[in-house]
Amino acid sequence: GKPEKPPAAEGPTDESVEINISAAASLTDALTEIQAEYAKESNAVLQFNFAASGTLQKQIQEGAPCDLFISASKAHMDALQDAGLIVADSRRDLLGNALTLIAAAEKADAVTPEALTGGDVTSISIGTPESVPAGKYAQEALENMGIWDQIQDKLILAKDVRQVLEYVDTGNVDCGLVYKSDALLLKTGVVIGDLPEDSHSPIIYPSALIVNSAQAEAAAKFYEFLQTDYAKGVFENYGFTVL
Amino acid sequence: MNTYFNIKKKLEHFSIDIEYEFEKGVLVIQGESGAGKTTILNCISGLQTPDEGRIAFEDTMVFDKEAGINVPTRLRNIGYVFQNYALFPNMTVQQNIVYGIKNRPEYKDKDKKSELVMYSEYIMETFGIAHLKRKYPNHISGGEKQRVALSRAIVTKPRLLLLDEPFSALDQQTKEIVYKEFAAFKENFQIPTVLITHDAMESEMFADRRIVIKDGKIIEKLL
Amino acid sequence: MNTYFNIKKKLEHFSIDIEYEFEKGVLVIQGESGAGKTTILNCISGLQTPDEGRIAFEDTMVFDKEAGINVPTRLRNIGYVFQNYALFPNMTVQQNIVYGIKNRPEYKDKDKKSELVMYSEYIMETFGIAHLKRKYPNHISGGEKQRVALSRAIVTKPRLLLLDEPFSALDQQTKEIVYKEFAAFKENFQIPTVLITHDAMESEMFADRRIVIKDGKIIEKLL
Amino acid sequence: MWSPIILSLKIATIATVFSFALGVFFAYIINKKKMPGKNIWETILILPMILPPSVMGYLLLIAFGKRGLIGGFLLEHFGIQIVFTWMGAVIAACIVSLPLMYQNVKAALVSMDPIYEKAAQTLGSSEWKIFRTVTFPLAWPGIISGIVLAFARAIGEFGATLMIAGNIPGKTQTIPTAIYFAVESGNTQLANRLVLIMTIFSFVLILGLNTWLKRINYIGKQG
Amino acid sequence: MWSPIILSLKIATIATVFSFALGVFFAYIINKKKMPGKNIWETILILPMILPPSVMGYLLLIAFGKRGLIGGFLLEHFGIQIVFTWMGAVIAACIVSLPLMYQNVKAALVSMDPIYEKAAQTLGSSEWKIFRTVTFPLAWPGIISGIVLAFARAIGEFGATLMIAGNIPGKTQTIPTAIYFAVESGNTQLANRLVLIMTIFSFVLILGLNTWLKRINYIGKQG
Ligand SMILES: Nc1ncnc2c1ncn2[C@@H]1O[C@H](COP(=O)(O)OP(=O)(O)OP(=O)(O)O)[C@@H](O)[C@H]1O
Ligand SMILES: Nc1ncnc2c1ncn2[C@@H]1O[C@H](COP(=O)(O)OP(=O)(O)OP(=O)(O)O)[C@@H](O)[C@H]1O
Ligand code: MOO
Ligand SMILES: [Mg+2]
Ligand SMILES: [Mg+2]
Repeated sequence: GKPEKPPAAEGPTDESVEINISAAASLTDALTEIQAEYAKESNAVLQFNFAASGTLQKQIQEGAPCDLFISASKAHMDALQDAGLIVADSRRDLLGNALTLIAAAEKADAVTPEALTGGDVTSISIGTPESVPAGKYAQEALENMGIWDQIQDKLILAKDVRQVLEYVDTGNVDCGLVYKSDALLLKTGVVIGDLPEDSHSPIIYPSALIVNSAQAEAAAKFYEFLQTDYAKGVFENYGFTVL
Repeated sequence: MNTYFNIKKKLEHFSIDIEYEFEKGVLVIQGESGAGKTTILNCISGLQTPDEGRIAFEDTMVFDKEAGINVPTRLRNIGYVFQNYALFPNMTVQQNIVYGIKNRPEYKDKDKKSELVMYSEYIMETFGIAHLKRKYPNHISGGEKQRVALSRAIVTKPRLLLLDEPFSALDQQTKEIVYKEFAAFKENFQIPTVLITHDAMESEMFADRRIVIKDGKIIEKLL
Repeated sequence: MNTYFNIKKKLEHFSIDIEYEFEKGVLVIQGESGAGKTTILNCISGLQTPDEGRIAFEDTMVFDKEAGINVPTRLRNIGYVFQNYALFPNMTVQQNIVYGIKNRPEYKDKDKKSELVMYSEYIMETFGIAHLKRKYPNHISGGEKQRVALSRAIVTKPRLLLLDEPFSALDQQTKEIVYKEFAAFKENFQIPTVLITHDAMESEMFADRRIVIKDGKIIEKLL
Repeated sequence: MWSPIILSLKIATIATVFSFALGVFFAYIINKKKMPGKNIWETILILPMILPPSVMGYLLLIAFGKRGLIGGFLLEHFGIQIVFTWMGAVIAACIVSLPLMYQNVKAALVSMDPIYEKAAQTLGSSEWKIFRTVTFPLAWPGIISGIVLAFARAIGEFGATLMIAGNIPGKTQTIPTAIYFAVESGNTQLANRLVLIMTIFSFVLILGLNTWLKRINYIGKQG
Repeated sequence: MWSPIILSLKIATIATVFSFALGVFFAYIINKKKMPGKNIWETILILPMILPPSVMGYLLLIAFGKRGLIGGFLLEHFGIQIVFTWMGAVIAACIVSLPLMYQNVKAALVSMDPIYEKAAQTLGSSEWKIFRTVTFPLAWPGIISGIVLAFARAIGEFGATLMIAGNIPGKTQTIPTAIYFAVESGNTQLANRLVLIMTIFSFVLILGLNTWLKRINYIGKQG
């Protein structure tokens, strides 16, 4: 990493300060719930900016105001670290997630991890591996299961996890692989079950403070709050695992 | 074989209320500017609808308010020279003139059609606009436009001709030529014609009947 | 204080090549349809550009090909009645007529301006179009349009008047009225005028000079 | 790299053809035939522009999906699957570009002088012939403008296309989808190349249509 | 729920005002003043429609970011930050809706009869006055059409906005972003409500502009 500046001179914390937090879109609901609780403890105003991790990374690189970044993938955080934009020793693996097999309602009985190569399953949707973290993990898992090549013709690559859910919910694909936290949002589709943890490299949501932060101290305080038991409980309710 | 019209229509400053019948030949309508002459032609052609009344061509009813008859303009088989010509800006002079020929069912016949096309050539020649054939209306002079408009209206030999000041933009010399041709046309085809003109000489020359209107009413019937 | 024009311009079927000078009063241009009359007015007004030549109003040059002078139309201070009127469709009759008043720097003066506005009222009254004040051009008759166009051109009392068949759509009765008013205008303001007309009587009545053109050349100079 | 380009061209071209036909059709019947509920129809037509592409895509997925009303019908009776095929992309592109065609043609129709259509009626043309020979050619500049925008929107369409057609390389991957994933996966060079190609396309498109537009030069050369 | 609605309205309105001014300006100078390199200018103007919104957003981020040419300048000299503010959203919405304004106004200008502008020149109007009083009002149907489309595009804009303005609830979260994330987090009810509100907005917009358009009824009532 590059040399880091000392934390900026603090504003008075009892005054209302604004903390800018860029967070992966999949954390929207969990963080909004935590925000409400945090308002009782602190005067700091939390300004969340939710988007895909790749978008957030580009925004931070171009100097968009941000104090704390929670990414849905290791790669995007690594990129910022290489650019010297995060406070290296603040980086943590905040959350984990699992990869879940889901199926369209009419295929609920036919779909199992073993049946993916069979004739009953004609289409499988995953995120585009090059750009969607969940898709990358799905590819890994399918490769480790030794069926990646066999199912090529059945693959429908989606722009994001949300799209996989919609394909499954509308029955346009038979099944899909998504994060466990996302699978909770299914409407008509059904959850078949988590893939084994060792079928893919660990799914990690890294987080870190940003250098040149205008509100370093307040941001650090909120960052600590995210690691309290209360916050962990909220994250677990939304399907995340807490590391 | 009578042409008859009985037109009542409320305008902003006065009402049209007019009834007339004529068997054949040219009916000249005279009247002050704004008297309602163009409005009468529009009603006869079906482009405007009278509030009340009846209109008949050759004894077939094309409009009868009470009987609910209103034959659409395109089936009335008329030739209309508009006061401002209304030449199609997207067609050449020639295309404008032959435009109507294909539309008449009675000219479906190929021989009949080519006869009309030849007639259109002849008309362009005598009217002195043959050299403008391939020009667009926005690229010709005022008097040239007027002659194209007249050619377009007569070339299909319609059942009724409506001419709104069709010679007004022509110089004396050109007028003579067009007059002569129009007189021959009138003689040959005997198409009942309503002619609006402010020119005493034209009226003299062509009128078989003549009416003067003012504020939408006939104030004088001459001839 | 002479008006002078020397215009050379190639057209499709012939060339304009004309030179004329007159001191004041009305110059009538006659000529067959398509002879180039409108084109000459367009060149004098600056709407079309001659290939060669010079044009001067009251001895100030407004166009000189060789000297590279080409005063834009808006600064030539003319009044132009177009053959097809060209009334602004988005303005009422009254708005059309007063449109030019505010543009002349010499009428910036408030008194001068309200004098012209009063004059416009007077003109609308005498021309018999006062009751149409608030109507839009597409809602009035042909002859009414022509009177609006004439009013619009003369109301600013320009340095030069260009009139392209300004009375052609009027009936005899209305013509008399407009003639009379125009004669008074000519008398009062002494504005040099180029008038295109096909009417022998008009020519008789207004012409101080008269030329006949054919294929763009002067073939006769009368008076 | 070539497959998404060819696919994009094919999809955008077909979609533009359809939205052209539909846009002209709707603009004509809603504005010329005075359909009741005009504002409601226009709202429905404009919605695909206002709704986020992802929402549009979702609605299309519901309608054209296996369980959808249209998709289910097509699959059952004709064995045609729309989702995840290039036809899905055509439908998405057509629907999002339709508002552009519609509004442009509408503006052209509304500002057109109806006198030409009236003249065509007097010449006996059927409504369809009038549309083909008069209305359509006179609306041409507006239609061209609509085509430019519709094609641009169709070739740039991304969100809804991706949803209904998926991102299947060689089968449904269009240029914007390819750009999106190239950018997302950090393949800047490919992304830049594709953006450049899009730029060249639009230049050629605009050049072509402007040239075409210029050939229709019958308007605007009036003296 | 209200904050994204108010914000969206504010952003779309301001963006439409700007793209209106810029669209009319560019359409005028490119098409009326015969700017050289017309096709290149038009390609540049149309690009924001063709490029995927995420690419547009990225380009804007680079230009207006802290390190960007424009963004850096504004921040340094005026202390204005564009990224992550509603101003960023306005810029994004304005740029993506500009092509729509431009093309619509262009079509209106190209199909306009230049005789009215010529008439205004003869009456001494400056170019700016002609633009205000003649060109602009006559182009009005095309301009309205452009406004409808530009506003629709601005209020529906999502991809580029998200990139440059972010998705900060209460600060930069617009309706489309709110819909996207409501859908994303499975809050179908909120999403449906927001879609309904968008639909109502567009209905009101179209109703209002159609009424306005209808009041400009000077065109098309010709006899
Ligand atoms: N489209 C229209 N809408 C409303 N009023 C109209 C319209 N056209 C004409 N008028 C009015 O109706 C009256 C009759 O007009 P019309 O055009 O029939 O007169 P005209 O006898 O043909 O006159 P001119 O000899 O001047 O052409 C006039 O008062 C005119 O102002
Ligand atoms: N815009 C134009 N483009 C090309 N040629 C034109 C244009 N306007 C007129 N012409 C041609 O130029 C010649 C002169 O036209 P001009 O309009 O000057 O005639 P004019 O003397 O005014 O005739 P009229 O009495 O019929 O109005 C004609 O041959 C005409 O066809
Ligand atoms: O929106 Mo994310 O960055 O895929 O969780
Ligand atoms: Mg009349
Ligand atoms: Mg002329």
